[in-house]
Amino acid sequence: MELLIFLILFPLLIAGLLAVIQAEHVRRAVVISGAVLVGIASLVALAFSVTSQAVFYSVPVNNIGILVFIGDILISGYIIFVSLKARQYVVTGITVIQLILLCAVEYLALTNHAHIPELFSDQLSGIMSAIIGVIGGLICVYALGYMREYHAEHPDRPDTRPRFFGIMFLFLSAMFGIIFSNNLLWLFFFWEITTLCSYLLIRYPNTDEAIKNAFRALLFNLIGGACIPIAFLVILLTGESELIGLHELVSAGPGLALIPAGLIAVAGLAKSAQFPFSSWLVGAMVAPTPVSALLHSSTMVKAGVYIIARFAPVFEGELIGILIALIGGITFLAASAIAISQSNAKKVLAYSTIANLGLIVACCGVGTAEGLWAAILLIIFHAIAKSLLFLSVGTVEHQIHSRNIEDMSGLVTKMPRITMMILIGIAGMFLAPFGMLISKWASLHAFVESVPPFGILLVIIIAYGSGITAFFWAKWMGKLIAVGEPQQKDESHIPGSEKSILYILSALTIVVCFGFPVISWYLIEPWLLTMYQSVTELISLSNIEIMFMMLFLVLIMPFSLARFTRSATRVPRYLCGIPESETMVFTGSCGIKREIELSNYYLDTIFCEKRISRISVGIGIFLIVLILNIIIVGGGL
Amino acid sequence: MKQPEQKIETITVSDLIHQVHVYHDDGYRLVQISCAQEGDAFELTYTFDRDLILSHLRIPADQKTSIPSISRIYLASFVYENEIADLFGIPFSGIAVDYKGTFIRTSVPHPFGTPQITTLKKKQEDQHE
Amino acid sequence: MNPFLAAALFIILAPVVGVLITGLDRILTARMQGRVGPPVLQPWYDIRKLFQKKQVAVWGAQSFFIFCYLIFIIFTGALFFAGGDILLVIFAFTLGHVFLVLGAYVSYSPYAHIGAERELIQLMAVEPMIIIVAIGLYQVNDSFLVGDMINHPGLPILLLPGVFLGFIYILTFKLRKSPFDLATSHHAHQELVKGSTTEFSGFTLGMIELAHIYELVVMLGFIWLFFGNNLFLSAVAIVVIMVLEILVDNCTSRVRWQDAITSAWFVTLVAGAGNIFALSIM
Amino acid sequence: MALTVLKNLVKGPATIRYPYQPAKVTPVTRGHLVVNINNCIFCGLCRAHCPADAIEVSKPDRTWKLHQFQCVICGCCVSYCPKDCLSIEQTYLPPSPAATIVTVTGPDEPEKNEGQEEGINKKL
Amino acid sequence: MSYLQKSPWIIHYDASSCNGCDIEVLACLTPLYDVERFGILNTGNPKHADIFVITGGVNEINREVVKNIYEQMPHPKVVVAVGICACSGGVFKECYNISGGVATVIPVDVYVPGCAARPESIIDGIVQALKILEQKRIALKTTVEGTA
Amino acid sequence: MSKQIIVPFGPQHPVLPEPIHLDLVLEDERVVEAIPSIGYVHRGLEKLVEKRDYKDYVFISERICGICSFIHGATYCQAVEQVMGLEIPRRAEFLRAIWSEYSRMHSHLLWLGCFADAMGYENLFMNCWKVREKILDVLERTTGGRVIQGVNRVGGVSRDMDAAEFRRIETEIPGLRADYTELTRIFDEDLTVQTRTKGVGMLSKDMAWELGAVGPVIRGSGHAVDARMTGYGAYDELDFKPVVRTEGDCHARCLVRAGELFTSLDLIENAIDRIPKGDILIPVKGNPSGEYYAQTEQPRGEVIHYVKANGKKNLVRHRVRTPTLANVPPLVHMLAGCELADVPVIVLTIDPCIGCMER
Ligand code: NFV
Ligand code: SF4
Ligand code: SF4
Ligand code: SF4
Repeated sequence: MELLIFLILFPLLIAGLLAVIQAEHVRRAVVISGAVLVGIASLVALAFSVTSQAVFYSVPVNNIGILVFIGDILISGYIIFVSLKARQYVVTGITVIQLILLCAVEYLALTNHAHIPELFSDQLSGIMSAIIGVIGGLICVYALGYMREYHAEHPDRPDTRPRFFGIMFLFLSAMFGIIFSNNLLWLFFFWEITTLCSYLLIRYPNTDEAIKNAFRALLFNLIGGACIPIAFLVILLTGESELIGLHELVSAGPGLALIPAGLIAVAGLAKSAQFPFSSWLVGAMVAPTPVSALLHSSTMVKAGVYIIARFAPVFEGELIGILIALIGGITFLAASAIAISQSNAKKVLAYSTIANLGLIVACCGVGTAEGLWAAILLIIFHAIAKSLLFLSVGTVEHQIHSRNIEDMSGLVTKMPRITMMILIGIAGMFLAPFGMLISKWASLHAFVESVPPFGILLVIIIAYGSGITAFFWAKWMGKLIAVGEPQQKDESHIPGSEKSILYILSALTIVVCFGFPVISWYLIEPWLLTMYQSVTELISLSNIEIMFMMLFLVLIMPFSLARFTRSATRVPRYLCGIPESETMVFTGSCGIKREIELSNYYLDTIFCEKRISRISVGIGIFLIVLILNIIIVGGGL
Repeated sequence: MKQPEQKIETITVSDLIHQVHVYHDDGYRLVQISCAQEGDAFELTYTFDRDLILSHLRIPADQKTSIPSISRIYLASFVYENEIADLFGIPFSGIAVDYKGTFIRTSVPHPFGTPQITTLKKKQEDQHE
Repeated sequence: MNPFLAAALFIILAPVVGVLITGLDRILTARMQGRVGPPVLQPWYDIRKLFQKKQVAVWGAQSFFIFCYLIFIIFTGALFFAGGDILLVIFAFTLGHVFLVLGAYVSYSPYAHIGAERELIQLMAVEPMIIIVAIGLYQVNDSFLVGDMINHPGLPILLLPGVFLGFIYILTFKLRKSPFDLATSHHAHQELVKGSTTEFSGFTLGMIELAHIYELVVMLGFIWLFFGNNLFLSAVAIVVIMVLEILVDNCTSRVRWQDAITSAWFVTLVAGAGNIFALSIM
Repeated sequence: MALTVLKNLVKGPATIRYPYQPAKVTPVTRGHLVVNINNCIFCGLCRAHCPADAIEVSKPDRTWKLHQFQCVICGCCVSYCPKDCLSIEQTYLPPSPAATIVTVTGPDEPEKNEGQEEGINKKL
Repeated sequence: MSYLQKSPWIIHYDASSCNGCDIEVLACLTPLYDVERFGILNTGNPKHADIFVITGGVNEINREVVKNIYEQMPHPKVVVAVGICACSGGVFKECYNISGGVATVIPVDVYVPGCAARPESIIDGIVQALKILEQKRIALKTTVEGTA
Repeated sequence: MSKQIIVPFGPQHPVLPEPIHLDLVLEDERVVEAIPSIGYVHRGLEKLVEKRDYKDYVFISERICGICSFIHGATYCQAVEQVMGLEIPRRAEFLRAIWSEYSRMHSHLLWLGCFADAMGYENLFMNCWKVREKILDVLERTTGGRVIQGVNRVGGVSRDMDAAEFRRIETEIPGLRADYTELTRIFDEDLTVQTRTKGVGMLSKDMAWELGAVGPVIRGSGHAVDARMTGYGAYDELDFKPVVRTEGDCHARCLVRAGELFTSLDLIENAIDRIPKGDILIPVKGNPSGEYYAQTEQPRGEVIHYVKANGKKNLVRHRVRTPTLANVPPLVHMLAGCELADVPVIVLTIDPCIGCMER
């Protein structure tokens, strides 16, 4: 399967190219053509995965394992270097530990050499690759226009765009690496690259805050990452060296795989920003918006849930799985609750990402076929809708010069198209016929039947969480469409590339909503069938019909809008009888002219960010320690 | 039933703040400030109460010199002072909550401060359209 | 019954039933206050009158969202009575409500805005319990289909007493009755004037009233599910609970939203969640 | 509270079903002002003391005019009338789409008093 | 029979009255008079109301308020002026701040006399207003059809 | 970016029976700033003294407010009588006291109802107003007017009550007392009422004094300030004890008013027992000259009628300092930091009567 190699190496090539190209229009051409090629290739990979069973592929290069090892050392070396320079000694320490562990692993692996195919691809890889390729590519293209404006707005920050785009593509390359790796050592290598890339991207603005947050991201991901070499040690020490292959490990069943899987899942938890690790993702918001979009929708965090999803069958019915699911559940609830108290659009998106990942982790943690089905759908829907939201918020940010939701009031008159797309994105995140809700429906179905009392616990968590999510999304929607005074329509400043990317993503959101049964039939269910021997009917035809009915209703409704806007006579809004002296202004007490200002509720007395995160970090640490304990005890036994 | 005579102590404007302080420190409650017009002159009366006995302080006033507000001593005085400022046109200085003439908005400025009621009444011509 | 027939019957009959129930509700309320009260068909007159008024609005889009609200509430009800998946019913219900809230937001008017926020708080307060009702019913019936639930031979309420209690608790929110009529109420005397419906008038307001009536029928339909196929008992329960709600409406003042949401969540947790948790262990 | 509510329910409504049942009136209720024009000497005292300026009296025309929608039925004029020809009746004036003014023309010679009903001119 | 007449919703505003008439308007809602018998509801919101029950003589700053409320009411609508103050200004007619009757600001359809107007009169007034409401509706319909 | 909501509250607001305006600045629903603005009922009637005969002016002073109209009339008369040095018949003073107490009860019941309504307790509103109708019946029966009584005259009152009437009143009192007990119980014990009123709108004892609160507001904060204790009119012969509570929150103020309903009944019984026989009105000759501050207790607290005359039939100045005006500063103080839902409760808790306040 040379396609896999292509997908890994081609972005690398582009990355190298971009790093040296200085001229803007050349960069533009390279980025666009690179993104298009990567996108097409990833779709081809998807198409292949539909028809075929899992394919395995050994790289026909000798001693490539050593190369990977050297790569690991280089990465660690770089991290040690920067962390020492920035006096982040904790980071240094963990990297050193990791390095030592890795050397031990390498020593064992060399002495106990097993030949396994390094790369493989199945339906899940296909889906993931399509997400990375298409959405990642779109984000890269979007970044072209965005970064230009970004530097125009921040002349004080160093313009290192060549490096920026280089890292973006490097990131994509590493992501492809993760999803196509069968050899876990390879996977770890790519894993570390993504950690490093995210660090570099987050510190891009080069402000103090950015650097601080970048190191936080590095630290948390390294802590998680350190679990992976331990897992390798466990695998190798038990003596089954071919289990270092992902596919082999998973099919070995819970007996052998549970402990390594648990350890790797902890790394996944860190990467997917679950409590107690979540704060890095929120901190990552300092980076330019395309970076956030990339980290949040298709890469980085998705690597975390991808790896947990991979091991999901191992977790079915196991205590570790349940604990992981609980971490996910708690994260879902707490992050949603915190999102209520945020007015910064990107922070809301960040917390909602964390929350959704929590849901995915919870689905994976219970490990049933149904749960996994829901998880994969969630991954798909989330990637598309979130990237749409991030990118459109980025666009809005450049037009209104604020990320604050309060400032987006009445956006619908100023930028109707962009607002429409944000609305589609938001609807995609929580409203009924759209993506996430289908998945929520599925996850409820999944939880209610799994591992008796705990499944219900998760159901209860979702029950509360879904109310909370509705609150913060709906209030945002409300803000967008609340029109105080119609503003001049003005969308002309938006770069065409940005606009077209947004169109594509909104179209994708809707297409995927319509197309999810197809995805389910042709991709997810076959994959599940290989993982679980029998798979019951996951969603009945009648329910799909109902969802389609709703979708149609929602989509045709706007056509009646014109009728309503025509038929009514305008009257001033009700201000207790006080006339508006001009639109939105009334004369209040003391003769002061007051402008009507209506902000949303943030309920921060109840949903206080600090308190909730403190509590849930506490619970998270407790659960993680519990998991590690079980692993140690289990390993010792 | 005949009630006892009410004594009113007349003081100068400059004594006002001091005297009010004395009342305040003696634990009096501010009951009201009233204003009345005598020819061209105005008089302000501050009424205090302790143990159900009213005491009155009176100062002369006119529409030009501003009277120091006692709202730093008795916050509640701001309502009376604003009212008098609006109805009589007597300026006050340093009102804690100054409405600047919007406390009671009237159709004629300072209706009580003008000798004659100016009835700005239009005849009820076009009642119904 | 044929699901399409059932849905059609719902669409036609629900207003009739709903109007009668609200009419009786208003009379009973009046009697509890020592008044005579309006004629039974008063809600019907009100709606018809609203449809006769001239249309005014701050922005025309308001009515559009309310139209969506009405459509989705009807859709919800139709889905419910056609025996569909109860989770989908709930989600459609939520969708409908979000449209109502959006409609209230559009006008950018202070009272409507606060009403909308309160409406969302209410949504947040009741959502957990409603989902738990669905889960509880699933545990008993082993199916998410309303169609299966109404054929349950036993009395699910016996297994779901806590869920039932919790549901009745949040029913007060849903029926917009005191003490939880936070966002809008049938009486004008509240701090939000008319809350989320402040900026609606005429036809639009008529649609809201109609939607409320549909909603009432759906909510009462939920009570039915607790009694399986025992039609008689469920009818009795619906009457009893309605009277109870009216009594509570008349015996309480409106509470603050903080109290409303915390109490709703607490009841949900203790009665609802506790109940289904216990069931899952059993 | 529940008790009170139920008591109300049992006791039945306290409502006077007004248009179908007669309104409450007491013998001293102040409803509206009437004049016995036969005794009136058009002295104008009632006009002078009316706080609402509702009365107009013209001695030369021998008219006594009452702006019915301006009279606050205080009874002040009644106590001033030297001839006791004013009195207050218990019934209320009906609402009307326009303000009414009652003009009563006194008889040149003592004569039958019917002016009241006929004298109602609709203003506007 | 029009449904308008069966479900008149009122809005009440106190435009500088002495309260005497206001409390009588409120008293109409209470058990003893209970105007809900006629389907009358006090909406408190001009956008929902059909009948504007206004008391008091409308002072300077209330003029704008009254106009604003009247404007926000959807057609067809009627105005009922309750109390002598609202009819003509009554005892306050000569006050500098009173414009003298509601009719100086918005067109009035029914005057209810009395100081304070008794609840019974108010009920009578509203019942009279209903007829006018119905006429207005018909007039409105014909003009709309005429223009269409 | 501030997360503020700016809401105009009033003048036309269904929870306010009368027009007053507040600029509310909210964060979520917490009030961070509340500035009142008044003037929506300002008619300028004090200016009418310059046009009307001081005797006819009684009818205008009654119409300062339709709720506390009787006491306004009585206080005005009292002020003029003091200026003129008139000794009015004792029976008239007793009658004034009886009617004053009736009008107090009617005002308090009205308030209790509106207060219940502000909390969204419709049924209680209805119940209070149902009881209130009984008081109005008595007032109408004895004076001829439900809300504007019109019996005060300079020099006495214009209507008497006969023994039969007194007996009738006495037989009605136990029924009223039972009604009051029932209402008081609800206001005192109902759980939802408690959550809405307890601890809401705190006004400490010192603050109440400092801000010049009067009436139930100050009595709810622990000061026994009640003009009836000065023994004006017939009150020196009646056994009057003020109702005082110390909590200083809305609940306390509510219970003070509820308690005063009973006091009023006691006073009425008292007065009926002790009323002397005699005239009710003395003829008044001449014009007043001088000035006087008449202080009486209105339902909402102490009212001051200031009368200044210079021997003409028109007075020079009449000024009314109404309790509501005095209670505005405490109101502003209480509103700071409350919840939006509490705004109506707190605003009503001072029993604002804008008609009085602005005249
Ligand atoms: N009580 C009383 Fe008044 C007086 N004086 C007060 O503010 O009600 Ni209208
Ligand atoms: S009753 Fe009063 S208002 Fe009417 S005419 Fe006589 S004095 Fe004037
Ligand atoms: S006071 Fe009597 S007699 Fe004189 S004009 Fe008036 S009604 Fe006639
Ligand atoms: S008509 Fe009389 S009772 Fe009514 S508001 Fe005017 S003065 Fe008051």
